[in-house]
Amino acid sequence: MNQLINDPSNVVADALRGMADAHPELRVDHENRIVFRGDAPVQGKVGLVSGGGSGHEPLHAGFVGPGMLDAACAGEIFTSPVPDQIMAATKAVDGGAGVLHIVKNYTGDVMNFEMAAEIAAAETGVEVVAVVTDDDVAVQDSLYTAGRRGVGVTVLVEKIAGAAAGQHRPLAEVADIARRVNANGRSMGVALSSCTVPTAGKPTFDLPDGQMEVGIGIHGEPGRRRAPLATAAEIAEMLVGPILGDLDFTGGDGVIAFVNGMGATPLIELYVVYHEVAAILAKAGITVARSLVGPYITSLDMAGCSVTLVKTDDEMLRLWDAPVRTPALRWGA
Amino acid sequence: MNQLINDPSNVVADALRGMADAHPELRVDHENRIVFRGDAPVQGKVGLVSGGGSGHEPLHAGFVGPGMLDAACAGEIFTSPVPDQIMAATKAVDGGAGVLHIVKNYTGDVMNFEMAAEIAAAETGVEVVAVVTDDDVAVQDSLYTAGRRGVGVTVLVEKIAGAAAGQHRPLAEVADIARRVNANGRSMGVALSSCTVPTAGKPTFDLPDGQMEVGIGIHGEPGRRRAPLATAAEIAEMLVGPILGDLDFTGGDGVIAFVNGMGATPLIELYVVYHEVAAILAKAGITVARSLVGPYITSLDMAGCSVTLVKTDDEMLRLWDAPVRTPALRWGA
Amino acid sequence: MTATVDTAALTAWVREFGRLIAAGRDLLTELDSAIGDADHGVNMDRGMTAVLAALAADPPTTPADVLKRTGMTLVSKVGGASGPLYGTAFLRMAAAAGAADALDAPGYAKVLRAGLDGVVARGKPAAGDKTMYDALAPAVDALDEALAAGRPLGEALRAALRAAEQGRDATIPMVARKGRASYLGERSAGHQDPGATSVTMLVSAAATVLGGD
Amino acid sequence: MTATVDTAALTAWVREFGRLIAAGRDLLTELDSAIGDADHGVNMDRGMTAVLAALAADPPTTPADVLKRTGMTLVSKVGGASGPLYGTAFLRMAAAAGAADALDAPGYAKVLRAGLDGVVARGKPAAGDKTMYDALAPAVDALDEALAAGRPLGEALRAALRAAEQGRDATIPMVARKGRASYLGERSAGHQDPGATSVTMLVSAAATVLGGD
Ligand SMILES: Nc1ncnc2c1ncn2[C@@H]1O[C@H](COP(=O)(O)OP(=O)(O)O)[C@@H](O)[C@H]1O
Ligand SMILES: Nc1ncnc2c1ncn2[C@@H]1O[C@H](COP(=O)(O)OP(=O)(O)O)[C@@H](O)[C@H]1O
Ligand SMILES: [Mg+2]
Ligand SMILES: [Mg+2]
Ligand SMILES: [Mg+2]
Ligand SMILES: [Mg+2]
Repeated sequence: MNQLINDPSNVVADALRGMADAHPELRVDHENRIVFRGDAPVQGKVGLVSGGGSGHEPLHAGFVGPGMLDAACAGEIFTSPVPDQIMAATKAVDGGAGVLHIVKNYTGDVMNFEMAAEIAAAETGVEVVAVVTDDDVAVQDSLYTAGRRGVGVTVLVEKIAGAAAGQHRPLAEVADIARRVNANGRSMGVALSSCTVPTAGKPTFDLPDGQMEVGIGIHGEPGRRRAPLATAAEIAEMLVGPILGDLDFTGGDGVIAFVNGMGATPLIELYVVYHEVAAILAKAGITVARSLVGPYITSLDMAGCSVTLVKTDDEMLRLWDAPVRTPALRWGA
Repeated sequence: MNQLINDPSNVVADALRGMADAHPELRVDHENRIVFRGDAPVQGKVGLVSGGGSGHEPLHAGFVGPGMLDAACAGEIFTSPVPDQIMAATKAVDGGAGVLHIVKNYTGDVMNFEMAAEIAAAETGVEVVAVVTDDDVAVQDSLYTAGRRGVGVTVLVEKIAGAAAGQHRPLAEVADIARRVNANGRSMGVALSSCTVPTAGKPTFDLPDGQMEVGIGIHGEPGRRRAPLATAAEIAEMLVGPILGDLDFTGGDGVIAFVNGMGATPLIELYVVYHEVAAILAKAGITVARSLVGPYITSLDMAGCSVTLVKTDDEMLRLWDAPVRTPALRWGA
Repeated sequence: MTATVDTAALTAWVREFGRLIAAGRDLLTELDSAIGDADHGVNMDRGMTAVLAALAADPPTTPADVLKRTGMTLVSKVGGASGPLYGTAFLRMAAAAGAADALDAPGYAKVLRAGLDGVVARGKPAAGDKTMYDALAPAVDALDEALAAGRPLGEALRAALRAAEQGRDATIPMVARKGRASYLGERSAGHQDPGATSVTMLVSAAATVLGGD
Repeated sequence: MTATVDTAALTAWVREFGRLIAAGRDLLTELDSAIGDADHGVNMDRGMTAVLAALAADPPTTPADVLKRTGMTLVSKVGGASGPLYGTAFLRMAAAAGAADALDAPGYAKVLRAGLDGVVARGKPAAGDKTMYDALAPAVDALDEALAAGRPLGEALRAALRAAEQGRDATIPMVARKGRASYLGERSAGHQDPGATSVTMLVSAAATVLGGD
């Protein structure tokens, strides 16, 4: 697959340079590969740190700014960042109110954030609470496994927890809200093509025309099963069905419905899918309170989409609507 | 190529349904395939109508809303809308101050908007002025040809003219500003893959791995020449070089630098390109006043990017910074 | 003996054109893939399907009626470059047909030339620009010439068809100066123009349907 | 006669591991493509290249120093699952090596077991989860057993390698319960675990470098 890059092993560093060039309101620590909001640390505010492997852009660096993250640590492509980065970010965003780590549930991410928190606690005394997102219903949850992956809900957790932190709420409360969003969120995704990790140089898996992978994550991994390519309406059923089967989304203050592109799927197709999702929700008696359509948590140049639903309450909606000013999500500011 | 659609011939209608579902603040006329801002017509404001073939999303419907367009007419994929649609949109957004048509320079678009304006003038007396964008330096300009294509600058024309209209300036002035942005804008693009028109069902052209098309437009057409795939730095040179050779971008109040994705190129690659563009501009002594990075004017599922530069003045920058609230471009509101 | 082209004959012509477009849809789109945006067949077929449906639903009563409704439908259904071009052509033909109940051979030739003038007014093509003009203009000229030489309409239309085909084929080596193909510059050479191909079908339909002397 | 594993020998072990990782980089990434995210070879190679550079730039002076710096470098360069797992393993090995100038065979075996314990503490793998544990645990057990039976270190390490290889191969039919491969459910069966493959290289490096009785 043709890619717009220089050296395959420099993609992350090069992209961070581009982010620094394009967004002077951010501060980029190129050595540690951390993107900070320019005015971090904000005194008295809980600092929000997230991060993970690169290749999911705009997640996470595109969500740094007032109303959302204070710092994002960029790992290599699909490889979680290392404890040094996370520690450096944690120290730099601590404004005296503690730091929340938002971690997607992958073995690597969880362990690296864990080691960073251990060292941070020992070395600096910064209070750190970690919230792990695990919303992917394609993966069976069990005590004996790695559990569910953290996918689309991560974007909504970062937005909503970011708004709570922006109101200078205490760390425990911000963490609670983050956990509440995650607990009320479910996702599922489908791939219509593989992606190509630049250093690997060829697609992670072969997917012939007319086939798709159902139940994928965001690391180019094959899904739970391969199936013949279906229509947008059928795919919407395949994604929304298991989500609704896993949690009761009726009642409450409606849902945030999020149709996410995996990186190579154009917006016109995402809107086709959104319509089918909206139709299924309407039939199921589920009210859509807010929506989000676009590529926000991607898997390099994979074609496909994921659907995330979060069951909301009034407070979550107010925090969702609060002003945010980041490269990839911006309103009210 | 696998696509997330239902029936290939219903893609445009289905996507418009999705837009209506996701954006209740817009009003969609499904019969005429027009997306309106919900409160159109705005009395005393010049109405802005654009439109064109579909497949370039978010252009144009994603730019409908306060501070930008009043209506967007969606044609079939890569086929300009028809006069009926354009007339209907024109009548519906006229708030007594006349209507500006923003037309990309393609034979089909120009002729259909022209016919609509002829009929509108004869039938309704709405004052219509058309501004045609033609910023693509890959195409040699000449009196004897169709002239240059309208590409990336269209997004910036719609934003800046939209802000001027939002200040209730008269039609002639809004049209002047739109023309000034176009006259000061230049673009060039590259494709790393073809795209697939759903009704055609297969890629418009074959592009083997390791090859690219330089000087493409936004309709999946091959470029001016085929070349071996190059690095992001080399590609940035190939795109920015002809742009700088066509217009002097030094001085003034700096440029708006816009790196646009063609639809299937992920954001991480666009930032890699943006860094190279920024480096070339810095070396050439050109100040970047504002930047925009993302897929804003696309060509279905084509991989690749385009670069647009607009030489600005103080007024253009103030209009650029003015609040805008559309599905795809939003700030300050 | 002068052939008479009445409402039924013109309707049959338009229907045959629609049939040829439907049959040639993939070919036209294929040609448009090489030097355009892969939609000419789809565009024309969408338009002509709507035209045939409109004419079937409410049969036209005069030659001008056939032509006007064909033009209006094409304008409002096709879009792109071909919508206004074919639409304007048929609308101009309708105007040229006036109130007549039927056209004689010179009358039909005048109608066709009015269509060509419509294309010129709308698209400003010149000879050699690699557009539908390069097939339609020689066809209209050949028709006039053959009729002026006293040939019957059928024979004259077959001459027009040969001229259209030659004009269509002559677009292959041309470097486009109008339409999307012009963006390709030198790379447009070596490909047959889609619009020249579809307009040859229009002439071919006339030769088939109106050519039975 | 008890073999002595000193600073130089441990350094040689780590260097040989780095060589095997570099040579196996594409294989490891290939294995990770099938059931993971196509980066295990790239991750380990980035880490071990940094380790070898660090050890070369400033040669370590004690066994613990070799192991600690290897662990720290892996933690700060690898990321992903393998960074903390290998990093913790080496850091625990360093702690087990203590202040000794050299390790005898049982001492080396104790160090290796401490590494295994580190993997368990960090990743909580159980036997049959289809992870590096399934190759490393049998290797450490085999080493202990052979030494307890009075075999010399070289022979014992060769037994450990055979156990690691068997453990690695045994991951093929397993359905993963830990790491990314677990997301595939039943589809993870039929593929060899990348981490079990790289950890077998670690044991192989020991058999090669420390095995000359
Ligand atoms: N200015 C023009 N004058 C005459 N014919 C033109 C002109 N521009 C384009 N054409 C014709 O239109 C055809 C393309 O039609 P179509 O593909 O339906 O529209 P679009 O180019 O908008 O996709 C071309 O092959 C050419 O024959
Ligand atoms: N919980 C765990 N315990 C032990 N080993 C694990 C665990 N999770 C993953 N692994 C090992 O890590 C390997 C994958 O490493 P790597 O590809 O570098 O990291 P990532 O999965 O983050 O991309 C797996 O093949 C497996 O052997
Ligand atoms: Mg990884
Ligand atoms: Mg077209
Ligand atoms: Mg076309
Ligand atoms: Mg991996």
